Amino acid sequence: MISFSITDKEIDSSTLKEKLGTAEDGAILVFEGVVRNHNEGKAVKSLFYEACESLASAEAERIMTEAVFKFGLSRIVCVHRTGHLNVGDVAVFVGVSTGHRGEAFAGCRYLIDEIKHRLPIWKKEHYLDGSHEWVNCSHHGHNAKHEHGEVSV
Amino acid sequence: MISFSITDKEIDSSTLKEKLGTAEDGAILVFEGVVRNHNEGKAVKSLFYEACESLASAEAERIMTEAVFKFGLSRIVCVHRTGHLNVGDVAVFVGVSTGHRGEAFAGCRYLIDEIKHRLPIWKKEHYLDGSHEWVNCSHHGHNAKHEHGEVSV
Amino acid sequence: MKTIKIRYFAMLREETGKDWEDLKTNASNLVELFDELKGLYHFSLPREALRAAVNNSFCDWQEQLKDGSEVVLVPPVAGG
Amino acid sequence: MKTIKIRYFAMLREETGKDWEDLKTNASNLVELFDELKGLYHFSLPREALRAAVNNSFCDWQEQLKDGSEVVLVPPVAGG
Repeated sequence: MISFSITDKEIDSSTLKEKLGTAEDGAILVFEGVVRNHNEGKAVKSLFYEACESLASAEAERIMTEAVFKFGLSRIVCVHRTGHLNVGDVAVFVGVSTGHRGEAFAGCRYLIDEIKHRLPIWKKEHYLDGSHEWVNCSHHGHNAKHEHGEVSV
Repeated sequence: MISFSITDKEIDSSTLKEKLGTAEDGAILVFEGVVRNHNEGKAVKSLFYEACESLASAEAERIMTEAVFKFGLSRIVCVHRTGHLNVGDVAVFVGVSTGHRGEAFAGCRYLIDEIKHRLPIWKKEHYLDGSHEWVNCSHHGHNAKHEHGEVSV
Repeated sequence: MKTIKIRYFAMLREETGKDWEDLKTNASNLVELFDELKGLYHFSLPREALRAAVNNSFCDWQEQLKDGSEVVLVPPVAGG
Repeated sequence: MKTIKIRYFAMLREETGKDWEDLKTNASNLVELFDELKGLYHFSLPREALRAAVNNSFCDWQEQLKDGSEVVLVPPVAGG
């Protein structure tokens, strides 16, 4: 069972976690990316996430299939939030279950890394000083490949 | 905030998770070790966990302090269950929060590995065929050091 | 002439003022399409900072365009 | 003579039939204590398979014993 979705509603981790785990699974691992009150030295007030849902869903399906193949994951549940988020809100949920913990840690880490690098999801940070910025879009041109790989959590 | 406890009651992950996360934390990671229906080729019916609580708590305090020092974790909540457990029951909960996901993954993995290797907690497996066995105690003598490091999840 | 649907997000949505458009074009591949759009909208991001997807798959900039293709121009992402 | 409190768990609890006992002993360190207990209970696990803790800290087997110390003999663990 693998599942990815995008939602503009609050992420309900408890309900999502219930989808993980079978009688063969000894390890459940859940990662949550949460809005912090600062990023790269600036005080963050709120965030706005925007996604290209059709492309994100297609690419997420590829990422999850890779993770099953590489790490033998039994179940995967991923959800990414869009819209306006405040400090403390969950922006992304990545839950996995499988037989042993080694694969759970490696697989969950793979999923969140690839989600951050590959999915067409964008983040605008609103700062306490009133300014705002599309993250990773401000310094461009010379090292685009690196910028695509830049991540905040 | 670091916390370790041993309980003979069902582990309530949702409530424990609420203790994690501060406004500075961008990453929350929760590992749960769950009773599987098999181990090393044998069909498992149930488990019995026994702990030396005073020594386990003292050693867990040392492990958590190491994890804070090594990985800069902001919050840690660990709970280990004792008594009779059935397939699907959560045996151990390890939750961490911190600024970035790299430290969360490394720190959480460190905690569960050290908990399994170092805490005085023992597991008797009851098999579907009616037999039972203290895990890691059956093949002894020649390579005790390795046996201490043997783990099941 | 072919008709290509182009979808804009984030910074590109703000710079074009559009979520999407149907463009009649002679562009044969994504490079030519991008150059045509850059002439219209003066994007602040160079092509090297972007990726492109056609029909929900990421593609090389050399990818040929067919009538009715849906193109997404993908500015640097920042999910999670 | 000193009095040492010894606590037994798992397989050792089953083999001694005890959760704990207060032992009057002349053993000066953990090795001598273990040998004395092995003579009484015929443990199936050799010392090399065990660890020992004194007053809630894991110790070397050479650790000296003091009157009133609490010793835990730790069979191979399997938490998690």
